[in-house]
This record gives sequence, C-alpha cells and structure tokens, in this order.
Amino acid sequence: MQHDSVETAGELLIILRHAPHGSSWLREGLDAALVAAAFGRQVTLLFCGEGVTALVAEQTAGPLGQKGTQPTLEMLAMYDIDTLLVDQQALDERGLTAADLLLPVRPLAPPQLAAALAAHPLVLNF
Amino acid sequence: MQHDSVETAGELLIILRHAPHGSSWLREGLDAALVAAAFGRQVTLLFCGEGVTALVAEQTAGPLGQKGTQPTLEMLAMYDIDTLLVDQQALDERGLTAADLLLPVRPLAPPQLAAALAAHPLVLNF
Amino acid sequence: MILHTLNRSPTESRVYRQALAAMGPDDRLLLIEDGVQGALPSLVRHFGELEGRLFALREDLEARGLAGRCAAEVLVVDADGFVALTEEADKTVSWF
Amino acid sequence: MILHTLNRSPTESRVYRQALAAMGPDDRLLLIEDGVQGALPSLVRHFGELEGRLFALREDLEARGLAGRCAAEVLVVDADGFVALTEEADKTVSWF
Amino acid sequence: MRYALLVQGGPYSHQAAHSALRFAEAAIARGHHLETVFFYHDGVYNAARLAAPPQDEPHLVDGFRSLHEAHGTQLKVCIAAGLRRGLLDEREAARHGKQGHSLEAPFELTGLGQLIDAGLSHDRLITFSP
Amino acid sequence: MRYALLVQGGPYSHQAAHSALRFAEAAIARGHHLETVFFYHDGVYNAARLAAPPQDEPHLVDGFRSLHEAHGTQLKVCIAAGLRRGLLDEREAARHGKQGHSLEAPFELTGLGQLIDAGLSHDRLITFSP
Repeated sequence: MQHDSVETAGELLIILRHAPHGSSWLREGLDAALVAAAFGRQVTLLFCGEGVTALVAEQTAGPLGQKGTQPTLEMLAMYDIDTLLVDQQALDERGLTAADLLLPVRPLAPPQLAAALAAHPLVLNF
Repeated sequence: MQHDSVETAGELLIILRHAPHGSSWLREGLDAALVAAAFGRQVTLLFCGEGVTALVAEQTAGPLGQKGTQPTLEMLAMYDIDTLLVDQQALDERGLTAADLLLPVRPLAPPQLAAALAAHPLVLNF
Repeated sequence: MILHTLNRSPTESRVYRQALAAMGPDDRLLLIEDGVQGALPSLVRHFGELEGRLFALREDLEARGLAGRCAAEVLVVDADGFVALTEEADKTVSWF
Repeated sequence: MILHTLNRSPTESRVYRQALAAMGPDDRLLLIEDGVQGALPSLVRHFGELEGRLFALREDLEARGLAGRCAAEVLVVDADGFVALTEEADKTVSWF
Repeated sequence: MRYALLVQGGPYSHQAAHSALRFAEAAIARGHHLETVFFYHDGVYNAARLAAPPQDEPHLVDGFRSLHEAHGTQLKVCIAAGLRRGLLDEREAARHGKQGHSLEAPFELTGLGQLIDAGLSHDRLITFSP
Repeated sequence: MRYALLVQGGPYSHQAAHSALRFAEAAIARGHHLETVFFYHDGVYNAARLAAPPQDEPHLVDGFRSLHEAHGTQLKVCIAAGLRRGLLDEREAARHGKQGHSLEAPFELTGLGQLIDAGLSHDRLITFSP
C-alpha cells in the first residue's frame, strides 16, 4: 500500500466493523457506500475488527434464506468502489490472510489506519 | 456469603449485566424481577459485569430527566427482593467495594456464581 | 448441567468472560451467530478449559464461510443438535 | 484533528482498541454514555497514551454516580464542551 | 417437551429472530411442543404490522405466523416494552388516544408475568438476544 | 456552523436518541444551525407514530418535533431502513398495499443519499449509535 494513495483516496470513508448475518450493520454500511457511489461520490471502504470476516470467501446464504452480504460485495466494482482497505491486525488475529478473501484488498497497519481517517472529509463508522 | 443460602435461594435468578442510562436492559431486567415478585415468585438478583454499576450510590436522573433505575432499586425491598448477589470480580475491576453501593449485597467469587445459576430453576440474563 | 449460548466474538466483546465465570464444571457452551468466530483456531484459546464442552452451530459457521476453518476441538452441531443440547441440559442461559 | 467518541466500557467491549488504533497523534477521544466508565481510575489505563486528549462527558458521569470517581487525567466536559470539541475537530467519528 | 422461546432482538437489525425461527423449526421437527414465543426488549418490533421486508429476504412475520397457525404457538408481546416502542393493538391505541394500531395478529399484547409463567411452567425456555 | 446529526439507536432501548437531543440543544445554544437529523438503522424507530412512552420519562418524539418547529431542523428517516422495520408514511403504505401508516410528522421518509449529502455539505456530522 502506498501511504500517499490513502491520503488522496476520496471523499467518503465507510468503516465496516461487523460480521455478515449477525446484524444489519454490515449491510446498512454497504448500502450507504453504494448509494454514495451511485450519486458519483468517491468511496473508500475500510474493514476493521470483525468486519474483515465480511470478506471471507466461502460464506453462503443463511439457513432461512437470508442472502447475506456476499452478493453486495460482488457488486462493488460495478459501482467503482475499488479501494478496499483492511485492518491487518484484524486479519492476523483471526488467522486470515488476503488470500482467504473474496476481493483484492490493501492491508493497513495502525498508523495507516489513522492516515486513512484523516484523508477523507467524511467518515461513517458502521 | 453462605454457599448454602444461594443453593436454596428461590425460583428465579435474574442476571443484570448492563449499566443504568445507557440502555433499557437494566430497567427491563428489573421490571421482570418486580413482576415475578408481584406474582409471588421468589426472586434473586445477580449483578454481573457492568451491571454492578447499577448499584453505585451517587447516581442521578439523566440530563433530559430520564429517571434512571435508582428509584426502582429502592423499591426492591417492598417487593421482598432482598437477595442481591454481586460478581466480586466486577466490583474489583472497577475499584468499587460494597460500601460504595446503594443496597446491601453479597459478593460472590466465580464458583459461587456457577452455584447460584445451578440453584435456580429459571435464569433470565439481561 | 446448564447449556450456555454465546452470540458475540471474543475479539469484540468480553462477555465470554462472564459466561465462563458463571459456568459450572459440567456446563456446556454453544457458540451461535457472531459467536461462532470464537471457534477459529486462533481464537479458541479464549475458551481454554472447555474441551469436550465447547460447541458451535454449523448453520452459523457455514453462512459465514467458517465451517472449514473451525478448530478441531470444537464440537459442531446443527439446529437439530442445538435442540438436543437443550433437551440434555436442565436449563439454557443466553449470553449476549 | 479528529474527535472520536466512544460509548462502550473497556470492561465489556474491545471496540476501544479499534478506536485507539485509528487515532492519529493529535486526535482526541471523548467518552460518552456507557463509555464514561472508562474514566474510572482502575480502567483509565486502557487509554494509556492519551493524556491531555482523553475527555469524558460530565452529564453521563453524573447520571451514573461516577462524577466524583473520575481519574485525574481525564478532562471532564459538559454538553457545551462536547459541542466545542466538535467545532475544534475537522470531523467526528463515533465508535460503538 | 414443552418449549418457550424468548426473542429480544428486532427483525433484520439482529439475527435473534432468525435464530429463534430456525430453532423453532428444529424443535418441532424433533417432536417438541413449542407453546409460546415471548417478545421482549427490541424483540417486540417483530410484531410490527406494517413491516415491508425486501422480497428476497425471509419474511419473519410470516414465519412466526406459520408457527401459530400450524402448531398453535402463542405469540406474546410484552405490553410495556411494546407501548414504549410504538407497538399497540386497537384497544391500547384507543386507551392512549391514538388513531390506528401497529400490532400484527396473531401477535398479542400481554403482561410480563406471562414470560415468568412460561419460564417456570414450560420444560425449557431458550432466549435469543441481539 | 451547519450541523447534521445521525441517530442510529432506537428510543428507550439505547441512549443514542437522548444523547442526540442533548447535543442538539447544546449546539443550538452555542449559535449553530442544526439543519438535519438523519435516522438510520434502529434510529428510524424514533419516528414511530404510536409510541406511548411512560409519563415520567422524556418524550423523545416531542423533543425532535420541537427541534423542527423552533429551529427548522429537518427530521429525515431512511426509507429503506424504515420499510424493513415497519415505519411507513401513507404513500409508502399504499404502495405496499398496507392499511394505515406508522410515521409521525414532521419526520419524513427520504433516501440514504440525503445522509451522504448532509455529511458532505454540512460543516459537521455527529453520529449517535446504540
């Protein structure tokens, strides 16, 4: 990851900190990202904490047919949301690597997390 | 605390794990206790984790006039709810002692916590 | 014997410590919903002493893509097995 | 400079670690709601490096009976001071 | 055995209601009698009459209604928790001078005492919280 | 300055709405213009028309209404989050074939795009979550 590229990364940073299926936080955060992108805003996503599990490749629909968030994640590129930052510590803590994930991501160490927050005029934390 | 007295303590154990004001969990747990007592059930309360702060003596109404839970706690004796157990570790962690609390309580160590849960036919965790 | 359920990950919530402190020596713990993350090999150490008494719900593992990543010592049960665990226990206590 | 707010106690939720990891060297942290419990002397160590940048909301401390129990290094502000902090910061990020 | 469930999470916001329905199906499939589902805390929102969930998501209200219709499960909503959150049947709306109602049948408003009764009289009470 | 608030917690269940109202009063007292309060996630429940809170508790709906009446604050409820949770105005109820409505005026249903707009066009956005 280039430190500079985070600092010029866009207008809106959406932090996703919740797992799929357990609550609507992840979905509602992604909805905010898609709507912002649809209105022409440049959006960066940052997956922190439990949010990194949103990217685990093998996830499925829920037992009652809850579709989960994988279909939404697969639509991000269509909305030109292609800066996906992840909290490296959160991956490490769960024994995950970038290779376990659905989409290409840029892992960040804590000083870079702070730089990402500082670089975006608006930060929404879900 | 007598180990025996927990083991014969009543029909219903209500565990209170949330602070006053921040959420309705504490109030809704106390409501369940009062209703059960009003219907003649023998109720034991167990304050765990953040729930121990519900008993801090100096609490007040909230800035918008939220009454908080202190008035309800002061009604417990009227409902014959007089077995108030607290998680000793939760007090210690917050630098609190029984002298800081509104009401007389019986501090429990972990093995006694487990005994209290085992001794009551119904346990509701709030 | 009590069945305890836990729906929070030990990485996010410390309620697992309350659950462990309240568990008797024969009690069982079932990880459900976001709690199944605790079954990952790197996180299962938070439940150290529970070998043979630590369960995780298959449907919730699968929905999160974690079914193939579960630590060997975790006993995986489906919804039918969850019901069976509640039959075997005197009562069930939920931690959240 | 960013103002971060935190409404969870470090005894219950580990989200404070996420907030700390995302804070820049000049950023400030304001404890509100259940988060004010972190201002207790026995818990303030969780926020180790923030001296001079750690705040707690007076109204929430008072409602919980904690106003007289706050660690000396925590800067106590009322709702007016909360607004002032948001004026001084470029933006505010809420952790929950 | 006679089972009761306690649901404390709102629909879609948390998985609690989904988990409760899944457990209900499995318990019934194992031959148990699911007598009561009690809704408390934000769980009362599951009884909202006007909920319009996305077409491609499971319809939770229909799921609970099916339990009632197929198995006689009573769907009991705590009246005090409901009033605070805007869940009123026609009678309570009239009592509070409000027009209309927001509670879906066959959910019914009831006192918290019924949760305690269910917990003590049924063989098992399983709680699903947010 | 021009302020926007984002409220994500339901009334009474969490302190978020109380904290937002308290902040709103203080911001206005310091001479700021509170243009928008946006309700998302469980915050949409604050707009429930039939809520009947206890007499001895602050009435949150009245509190938000006062902001609108005294200061022109717009009370915007995310339509998608509201529909899932049963918060409908008359138009949406008709569109979904439902009788009645559950949204209190002057709260209004609006798209999530308005949250993004408020966040980027106002000087400050402060979030209160459960």
